[in-house]
Amino acid sequence: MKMKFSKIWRPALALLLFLFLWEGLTRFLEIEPWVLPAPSLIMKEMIEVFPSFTPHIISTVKLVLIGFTFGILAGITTATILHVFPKVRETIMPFLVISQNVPIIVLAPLFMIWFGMGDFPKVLIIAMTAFFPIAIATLDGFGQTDRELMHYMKMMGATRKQIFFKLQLPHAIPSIFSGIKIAATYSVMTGVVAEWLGAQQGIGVFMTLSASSYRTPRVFVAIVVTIILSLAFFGLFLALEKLFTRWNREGVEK
Amino acid sequence: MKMKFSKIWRPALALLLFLFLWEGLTRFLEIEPWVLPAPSLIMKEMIEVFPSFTPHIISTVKLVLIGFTFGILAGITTATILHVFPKVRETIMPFLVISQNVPIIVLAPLFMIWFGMGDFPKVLIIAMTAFFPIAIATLDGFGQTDRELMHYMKMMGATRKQIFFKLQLPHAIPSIFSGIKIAATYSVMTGVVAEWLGAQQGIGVFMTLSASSYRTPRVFVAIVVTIILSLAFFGLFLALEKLFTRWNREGVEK
Amino acid sequence: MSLVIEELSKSFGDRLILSNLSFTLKRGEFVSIIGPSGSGKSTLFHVIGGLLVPEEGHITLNGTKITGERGHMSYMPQQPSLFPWRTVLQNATLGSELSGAPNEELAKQLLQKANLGDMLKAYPHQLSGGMKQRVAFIRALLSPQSIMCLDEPFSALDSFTKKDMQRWLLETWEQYDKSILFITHDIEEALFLSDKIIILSTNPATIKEIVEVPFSRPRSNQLYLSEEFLQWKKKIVENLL
Amino acid sequence: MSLVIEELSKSFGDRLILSNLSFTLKRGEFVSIIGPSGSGKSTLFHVIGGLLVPEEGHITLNGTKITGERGHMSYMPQQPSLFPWRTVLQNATLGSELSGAPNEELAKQLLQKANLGDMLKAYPHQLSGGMKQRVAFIRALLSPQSIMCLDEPFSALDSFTKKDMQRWLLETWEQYDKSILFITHDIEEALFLSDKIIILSTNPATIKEIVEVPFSRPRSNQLYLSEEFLQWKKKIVENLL
Amino acid sequence: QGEEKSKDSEGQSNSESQEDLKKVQLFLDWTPNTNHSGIYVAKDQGYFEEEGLDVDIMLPGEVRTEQIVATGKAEFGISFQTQVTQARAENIPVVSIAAIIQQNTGGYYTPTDKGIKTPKDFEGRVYGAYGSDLEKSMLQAVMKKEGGDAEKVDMVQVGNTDYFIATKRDVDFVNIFYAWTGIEGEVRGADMHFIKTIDYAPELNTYSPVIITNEEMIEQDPETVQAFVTAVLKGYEYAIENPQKTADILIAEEPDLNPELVKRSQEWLSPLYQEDAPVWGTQEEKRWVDYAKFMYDENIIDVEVDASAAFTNQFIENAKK
Ligand SMILES: Nc1ncnc2c1ncn2[C@@H]1O[C@H](COP(=O)(O)OP(=O)(O)OP(=O)(O)O)[C@@H](O)[C@H]1O
Ligand SMILES: Nc1ncnc2c1ncn2[C@@H]1O[C@H](COP(=O)(O)OP(=O)(O)OP(=O)(O)O)[C@@H](O)[C@H]1O
Ligand SMILES: [Mg+2]
Ligand SMILES: [Mg+2]
Repeated sequence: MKMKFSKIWRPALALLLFLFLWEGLTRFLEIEPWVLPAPSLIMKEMIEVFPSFTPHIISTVKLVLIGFTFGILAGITTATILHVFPKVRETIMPFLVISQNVPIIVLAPLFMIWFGMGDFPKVLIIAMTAFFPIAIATLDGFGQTDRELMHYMKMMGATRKQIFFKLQLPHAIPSIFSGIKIAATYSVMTGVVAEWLGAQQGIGVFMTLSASSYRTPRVFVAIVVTIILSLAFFGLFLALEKLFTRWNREGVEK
Repeated sequence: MKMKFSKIWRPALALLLFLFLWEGLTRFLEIEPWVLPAPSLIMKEMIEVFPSFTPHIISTVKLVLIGFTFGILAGITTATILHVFPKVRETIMPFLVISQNVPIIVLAPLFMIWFGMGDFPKVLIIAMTAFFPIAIATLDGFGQTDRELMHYMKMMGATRKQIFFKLQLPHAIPSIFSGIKIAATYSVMTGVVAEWLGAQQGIGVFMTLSASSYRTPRVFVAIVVTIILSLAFFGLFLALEKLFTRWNREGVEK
Repeated sequence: MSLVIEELSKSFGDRLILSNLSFTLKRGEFVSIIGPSGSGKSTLFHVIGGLLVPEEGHITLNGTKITGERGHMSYMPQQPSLFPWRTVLQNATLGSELSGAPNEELAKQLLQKANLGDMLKAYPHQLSGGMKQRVAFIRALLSPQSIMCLDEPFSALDSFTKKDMQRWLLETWEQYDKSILFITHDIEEALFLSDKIIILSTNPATIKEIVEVPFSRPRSNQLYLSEEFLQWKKKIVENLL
Repeated sequence: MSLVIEELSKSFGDRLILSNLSFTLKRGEFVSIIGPSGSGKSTLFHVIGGLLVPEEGHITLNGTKITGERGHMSYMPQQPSLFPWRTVLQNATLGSELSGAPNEELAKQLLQKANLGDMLKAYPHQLSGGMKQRVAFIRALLSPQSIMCLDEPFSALDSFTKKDMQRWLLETWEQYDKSILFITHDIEEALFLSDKIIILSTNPATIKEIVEVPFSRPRSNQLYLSEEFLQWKKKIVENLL
Repeated sequence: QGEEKSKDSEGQSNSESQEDLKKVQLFLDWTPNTNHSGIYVAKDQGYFEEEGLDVDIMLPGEVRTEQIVATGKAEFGISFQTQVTQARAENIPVVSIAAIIQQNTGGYYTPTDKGIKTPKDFEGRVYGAYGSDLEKSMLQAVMKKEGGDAEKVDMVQVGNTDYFIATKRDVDFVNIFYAWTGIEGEVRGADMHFIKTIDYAPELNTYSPVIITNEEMIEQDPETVQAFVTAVLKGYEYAIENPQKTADILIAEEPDLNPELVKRSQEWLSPLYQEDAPVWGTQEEKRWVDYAKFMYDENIIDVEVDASAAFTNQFIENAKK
């Protein structure tokens, strides 16, 4: 516990300082709240709207959780397939890159035309954006397996499956987490953006509504919540990473 | 050269097949061009608009090149600083995650107020989105340095600088490229999106104009060009990666 | 159960490493391979194990060609090659795991015997060089294949631990009726353990001589001091030059 | 130039590894350390080299305390620890590079001598085990520090290559006036090379005995066959038990 | 086809859905605002239900409402005469079935201290465009009256940003609808100057916004269209009569909107819904023809659009019967 605290106080202090500066600046320069609201104002607004905001948050979180889960699964699965079948990799790789380059905003109408108005197209978009960094990082992780360990496995007649599950997968874990952390950072924001493409509820809806009625403090409430969720998400996977690579830290460090 | 060809024909064939199917489907189902234009139509449109489109492309490419270069530099530099000063890492890390979670669309007006309408805010946005995957992947790469090699360096009294430049940096190269490849994939699209927030020229401008006059084939021309640029970008860094990790493939593979 | 190597050749790029090697490992035989550093001993193992495909020649196991096939032997590589995310115990059982029948109890016993009883849950980076080698050795012992290829298994061990391991290897060999190919730099070790010693030349590696070791089994430590032993040792040293 | 180790103790977690070790390495002295596998020899090097900080005791170099300080010795680790992205030549010069004075010409010469002349541009994964060890050895030789800590430098070499390297080490040692700490499992090697042999016990490692080797220098290969040599060897073996 | 639609929208239906009600979707053009009041009233007052409809109101986000409606993914949408004309020029079969506001309340908006008084002053200034081919032609049309030249205006795309913020710095003027953004300026007490488009270019007096559906709906399912228009017509008539209550309804339906803005905007807009038209929603063919011609002449569209097919008054007329 004590260690935990020692890890927390530094960013907490920095955050406080940052908020303090921000508050001071907005007051000192008399910046209008609709240009940049002061943190205190955002806080006040947050408390005020919280009850009506909660269902929006829950809706977005649900969307993101589902989408991200699929994204992780799809990312790792794709990387696995591409790794196991190099010919498929050569064939598919350009399509993967392509899939990441059709701007969501452009895809949106097509998605809606193809998949209708439900949660599906949104989940798909979240999964699609999450999937790519995970797939690339995982693929790179698979490619960097220790040569000597690989030789051992091959000499012992390990099947491809064994090589994969006993060597390449565990070896790629840090890389996989690297990809997941990158993707996790974006996932909440992607969820919010995805909601712009036709939703009835969610942080994104709340944000557009607030923006179009020029309630800047509320827009910032939405941003703050997005950020908090993202941090929580990032933290979750950081913790999972620590758990999965514990062997690396066991024993006395030199 | 022959090897090169053997690598290319597979995705090329797949692409052809894909285009063929697409063409066939649009014709067979009589899909209206404003829902999904046939490749042949896109091609025709492309040839037609090319002269007037070229300056837009050049403008975007310039933007992306500059922004991405800064993104790489910032990413690696940040990762280096965070790696060398673990306390700074703890303090700053949440801010990095935060920085990736303020939706561009929300930042845009603020950026415009702060930095005006020139290229700077766009370059900044491209750099900002590119920087994060690179920083995270690089940081993870630095963290995975081989233990034995590290012991050797320390025993020999290597300075932190030497350890960094002779061991950690080269060791992290595959991870750095992993991050760069992820970022490269997004960079062109980010550039296009960034142009929506204030530009006079660029693929993004062309795309919105076409979309707002329901010229779907032109929108697709813009998408296709975005994709080609992204692929070129991705390919560039793939080639650079191969170059930088050549040692890994020298000699006879087992 | 006999392994026949016929006219094996292998190059890396332009460099011919193994040139026209032929020999036989009979069932239950213990054959050592000695030769200069860099001559191609480990490469020979890689070819036999199917990791590398020879340009010429065949490998036959019990009359079946297995050139380029993998998994027919249990293998201890020259570098311990332990998996860093597995504990000592998990590493020891890996070889048998691959064949589907890990025996954790037996692994624990063997590790205990090798003075690694305290370290069952330790990770490789917490071990000394010799300890790693012993884990890799036990991993090979526990693999069920009846032919064992050991690449300098005891090079990092002090003389007493080494003696223990040797004794133990002989026990296992006799008890489970295994055939052993054994790379070593230690001529005395080769003489003490094997039925046959294959002496390789270098650049490229050819078979200089195959020495049949005449000592009867079981062999006692007294053997080391006998005149005959020293004579044989001298003979081999001369052969190596 | 004398290195004094005083009452050194070091544990990993609850396990006491080194207990109260004291000895001296005088200027120009060649001291070997032998002891069972896993006793703590490499750990001792890590403490002397400053990688680990001892719980008790000091290390003094020429009267200055250097406990926990790094960079005072040239070091050859037990695993070759070559950098995979550096060629053989680049690996060999790494140690001297760190001190700012890489001498590529000298490196090439030494590599040539070690039969690695063809491999200057090869990468570590293209080397045999013994070749890697030789590169690591040359890397240590080329490092400019006047004290060398060598952790089983010749364990992966055949007897002839090993002899070459030993001869060569002695030459360098004499020529450049270095002091050497040398871990080995080979008692004959220790006797042949050193002025003093430190025998360690295990669990935890204490100094069992420090044997002064009486043979005059230069020593010839004949020494191995002398009665006196065998006598000393026996004595040490008994001591180790 | 309508049956399929109702399946798609399951799970996001409103609580009041009943078995015998026909589910339809309405796509807005933007976030809910006072332009949409009549629809929210119709929903709140049960006019839709009376007509046997259950209407889902969808926010469009970045999706083009016209395309969604044209493909039948949504039955109805809010659009603009300009958009409908342009869409039809690209063979997108949408039809305007009612005009929400008779006039174009749009215009150019600039901070007073920028010193822009009339369209002539646009020259040498920076225009923050929302991103459409039309904008240059519109500028030209507005500036022409005083002999200005739109070529001398710097166009920068600013997209969907907060116009007040945009005009704080490099952008000198933007295009807005007064009913919402203009009122917001009043609420804020921002010192802004508004140049109404139709004061300078009457040919730009388009119906904005309008309610659209697609040709297939009109052909296959005119009953539903009729039911929808009938309900909406009642809604807007209520809104014209009761601005206060209407504002309250909209605020209750979309609590995230700024109530003060809604109230004042409703106050301002209510008289404009119908103006001098015989019935709310009526559209004149001449205005469609003129505008299509304007666009064609300006090379914004490549084909001459049959203006009479772009709109219909039949449902408004039937509703009054
Ligand atoms: N990082 C570590 N964490 C925990 N225990 C360690 C660590 N490093 C070494 N040890 C333990 O310290 C003891 C001594 O190890 P050391 O490597 O010094 O042995 P050694 O004498 O060099 O043996 P060998 O001859 O086999 O190389 C061993 O029991 C080992 O398990
Ligand atoms: N992957 C490779 N690519 C190119 N050359 C290689 C490769 N692997 C080994 N060699 C070369 O093959 C030769 C034989 O190597 P090998 O490892 O078989 O030697 P060895 O007899 O086991 O030596 P040692 O006793 O030192 O382990 C060496 O010259 C080495 O440089
Ligand atoms: Mg070898
Ligand atoms: Mg050791």
